[in-house]
Amino acid sequence: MSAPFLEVTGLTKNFGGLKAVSDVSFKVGRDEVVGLIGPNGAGKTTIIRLITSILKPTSGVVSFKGEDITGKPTAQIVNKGLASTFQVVKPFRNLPVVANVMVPCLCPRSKRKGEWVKTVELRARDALEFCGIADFALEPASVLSHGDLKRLELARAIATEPELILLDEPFGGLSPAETTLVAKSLRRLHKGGRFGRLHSEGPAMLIVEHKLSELMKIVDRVVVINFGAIIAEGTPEEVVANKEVIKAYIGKEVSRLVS
Amino acid sequence: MYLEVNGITVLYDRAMVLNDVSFHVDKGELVSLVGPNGAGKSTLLRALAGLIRWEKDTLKGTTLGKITLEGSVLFGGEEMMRLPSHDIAKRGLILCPERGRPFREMTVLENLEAGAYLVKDKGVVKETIDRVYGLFPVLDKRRGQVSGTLSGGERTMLSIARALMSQARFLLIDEPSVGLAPLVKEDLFSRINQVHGMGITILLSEQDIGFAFDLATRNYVMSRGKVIAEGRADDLLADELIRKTYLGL
Amino acid sequence: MIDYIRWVYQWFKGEILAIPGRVIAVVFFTFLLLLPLITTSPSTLRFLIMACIFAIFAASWDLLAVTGQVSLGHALFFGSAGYTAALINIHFGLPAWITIPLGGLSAVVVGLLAGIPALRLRGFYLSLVTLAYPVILTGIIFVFPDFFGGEMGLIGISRLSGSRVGDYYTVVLIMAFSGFIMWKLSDAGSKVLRTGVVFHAIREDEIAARNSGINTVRYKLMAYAFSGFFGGVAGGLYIHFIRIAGPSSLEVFFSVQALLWAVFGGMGTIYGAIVGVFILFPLTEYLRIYEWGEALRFVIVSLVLIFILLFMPEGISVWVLDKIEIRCRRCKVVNIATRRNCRTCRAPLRLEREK
Amino acid sequence: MLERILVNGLVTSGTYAVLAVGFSLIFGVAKIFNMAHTALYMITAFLIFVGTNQLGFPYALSAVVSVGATIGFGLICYALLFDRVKVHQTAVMIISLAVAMLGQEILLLTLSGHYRGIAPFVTGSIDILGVAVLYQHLFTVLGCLATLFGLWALLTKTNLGKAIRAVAQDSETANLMGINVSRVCLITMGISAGLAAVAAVVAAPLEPLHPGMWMLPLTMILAAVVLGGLGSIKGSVFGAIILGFAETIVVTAVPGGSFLRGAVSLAAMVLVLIARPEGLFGVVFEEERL
Repeated sequence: MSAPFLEVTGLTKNFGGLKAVSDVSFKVGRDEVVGLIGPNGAGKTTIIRLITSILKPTSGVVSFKGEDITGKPTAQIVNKGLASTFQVVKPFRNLPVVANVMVPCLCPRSKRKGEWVKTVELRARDALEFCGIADFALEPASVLSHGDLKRLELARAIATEPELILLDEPFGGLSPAETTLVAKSLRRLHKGGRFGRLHSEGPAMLIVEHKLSELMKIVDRVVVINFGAIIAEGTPEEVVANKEVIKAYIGKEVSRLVS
Repeated sequence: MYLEVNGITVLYDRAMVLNDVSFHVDKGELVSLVGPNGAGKSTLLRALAGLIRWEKDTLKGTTLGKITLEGSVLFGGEEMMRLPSHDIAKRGLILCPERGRPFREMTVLENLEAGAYLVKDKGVVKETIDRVYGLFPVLDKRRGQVSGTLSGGERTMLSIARALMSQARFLLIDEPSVGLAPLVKEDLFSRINQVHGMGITILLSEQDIGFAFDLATRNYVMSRGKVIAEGRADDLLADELIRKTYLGL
Repeated sequence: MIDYIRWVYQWFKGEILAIPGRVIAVVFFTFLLLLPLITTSPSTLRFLIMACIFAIFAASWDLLAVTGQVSLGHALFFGSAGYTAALINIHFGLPAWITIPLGGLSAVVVGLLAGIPALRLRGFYLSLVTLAYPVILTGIIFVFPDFFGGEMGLIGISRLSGSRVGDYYTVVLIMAFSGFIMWKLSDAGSKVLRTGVVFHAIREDEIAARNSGINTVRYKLMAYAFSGFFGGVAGGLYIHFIRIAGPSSLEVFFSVQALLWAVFGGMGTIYGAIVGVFILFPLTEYLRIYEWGEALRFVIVSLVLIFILLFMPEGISVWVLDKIEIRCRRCKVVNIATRRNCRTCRAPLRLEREK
Repeated sequence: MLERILVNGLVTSGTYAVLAVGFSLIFGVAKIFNMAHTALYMITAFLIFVGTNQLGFPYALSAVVSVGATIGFGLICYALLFDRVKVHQTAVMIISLAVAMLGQEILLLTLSGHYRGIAPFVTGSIDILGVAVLYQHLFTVLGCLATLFGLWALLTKTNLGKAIRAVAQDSETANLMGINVSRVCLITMGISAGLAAVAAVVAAPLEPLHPGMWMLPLTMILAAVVLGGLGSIKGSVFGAIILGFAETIVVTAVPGGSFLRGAVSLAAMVLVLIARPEGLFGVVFEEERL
């Protein structure tokens, strides 16, 4: 077996005295969809930010496609094919929605030589359509509802044509119907949807999510963390049955509910 | 009824964050507000403390976004929606924000003194500080430390202590247990219980239903900006609804 | 042939006449071009030439501001290019049409050098560091008075062109051309250039832009280079026009004026900067004609600034365009505010039940 | 030479420190970039000049009246102008700049652009460790020190001071403590204007008065504030001391230094900021850093 696709080894991050992430190691394979779950404040978002190097880790190594990417500039990492979304959406509020997606379409990885702005816009619209918000293409991003902004985040991530997407709460604040839709498009994307270079092979995914029921339907494997450290790892069935996980995730009392 | 909330609705631009929320809290109760991430718990508490209105006022006259705020909040028979947030605090309704939010460049003691801004009598301030230190001995040990360097649990305790300093009669505590280790959580909740025992009414927003249900006399379940269920812990636990909406399992 | 004329007419009607902002722009430039037919009084032409040069300067400031970098030392580009052009002109005797672009290029180099430290800084820290550059450059100029002419400046620079009217047309055309290019470079809705959308994205949220795979460092430096070039062109034109290159072009207040004009007109729009210059600069010059105006002009200008910005904090051009233009809610095409239905998609422009 | 550097350095940096602290205070609390801050300093200086030299009042009386008038002017500016467009930071910046220009022009119109001087408050000199120090210098340095000490006491010991610091650090949470944020902002503006005025009271006799005298100190205090880290009072003081001494050393020790004083101090600032982008005492929380 060649070098693993994404490998995180001994990732640690301290904020002042606070240990946000401590010695986390896991792997994601090229064809996998991995869930990263844990209670609020467990350090999930920090892990994603460390991988994409928006934050610099205190120690630890992140390697992607056999290459050490720890602490490399974020743009460079994205151009290697590792896109991510933000939990707290960060749209370009005063730009039209389609222009929001044109920005990643212009990044070196996804840019075509000598392409007209019009075709860039078409590709951006394609990504919007994939996420189901093409109707708002011309509106400024500030008028979108929270759920649509979440989908805009997703559209921006897939517009960079990634091989691995890190999704930070893609269903956060979505209604059940929207959640099902997004979950469906994520599955489609992974199976080799129809977007750009991803036509034949869909990207691998690492999904941070609270809505376990939806998440469990998509993922192959789940990593559970609490207090910045991994407490369990396995298939959805294994994890759901794990007493430790139940206790950490939903509190002590309710564990009797689930069992 | 001590606190009576009627039809609060909050919209950010077009996004509905709270949708016609109504509930009430009686004097001396400890009521919990549980629900998953993004259910609107924090927004509700911020609206009660007048922060949404403040945010709206600061953004007035700009293109930065429009906030709609409707509904009524009666606290001790007085309408709170029209009052600015500092006047709401004056009435004794105090919010402890999520993750404590201490004034991070000030020491613990200074934070407490800032909390006592409304109390003019020096003797009362001294007395309250002693009482608060009795309640949270950790803060006594850390009194000279800059609060930005406190741990998560200490920050939450500091924010509760700070609220007590202003002679709060009604505490709104927002997600005190976020990111805390089980032992710290356990400790924190016994403290909250003690605070409740001092005769202070508490409305607690919480994700960890285990703890919330243990503590509270009554519970409200929120989901997607609405209150969807109300009741005692056992009734709610027996209900299938909460498992579905809340746990998603 | 007739078809061709008809097509041009249709295009003109659809793309210019229908949009009030563009009508104003076209009328304004036609006026500038035809003005020498009405008057060739040297003083009028002089202050319009100055206004055009400052318009290029203010617009180049705005080009940098589009990326969210508020510079307080934009005179750096103006002055360094001015000195370079002057030195080349004096020592090598090259004519203005060579020295001005060379001055612009030197400003690009200076801009890139100035941009490198600026990449680590944001907000007011950045502004203050840029504030320091021209002051430091002034210091260097004073250290080598023999080479740079010291406080008196360099003299003996050749003229821009043979005549005042020639100068005027040169400057107006360069202003129109560079203003158009800068506008396109920074326009997020441009159909040809893609820098605008990236520049705007960087201003709105730099982290999100990086997370979209955009090398923000490159684009920021690019903004510095473009801004420096056009600021340098303005500086070159200026020294060839007034024929003296002195340290006054590096003064702090001169840098701040660029920001003042651009914010007054509407920040981040380019045309706003030009509007700002053409309102404020002629105002100060016009008041000079009167004896009371000479004394009171800065008082009046300050009061105008205060009152306009108090009621139109986003700038006068933004405010005016908001009043005379309306964007179709469906197809986002710009319409004149008096229309009821969109000119392309016929959708009603306003809600009927407006209170 | 050395003793002159020391004395002049202390005087300059003391004045800058008082000015920079006032600027830093209002920026930290109300997020107002007040370009008119040194114009307030200039206005006080001219009011004192009018009081002592033209109307013949004693220095102390005209100083007190001028300080009061300046504070009033600052409050009016805040309430009528800055507060209304607070959200648009660049608009506030330009408006305050226009206020400064307005002040300059009104002074030009009423008092003309000649250089003026105020007679020193105290004359004579004292021998300290073999160095003859003018009483006026001593007065300035001690006045600055006393002002800074007073401000420190106000900010750390009083209820109001704690409220000001609380608003500066987290205005939203300050609301929750019952602190009336808008009133605290107004009071802070008054304090800030008062600091500018006090700087003028202690330092005006040392400087030639001129309607353009606000520009150089403005540049220097902006540099000092940024050097120390925006919003940090302690940083502003240290920034002012560094830049004040840098300026004095250049002026006294380098031939033709008065042309270079701005350049050298600002170069120092640029170098520090390149090494430490958040300034000497600025706090950047890593979550917010790029």
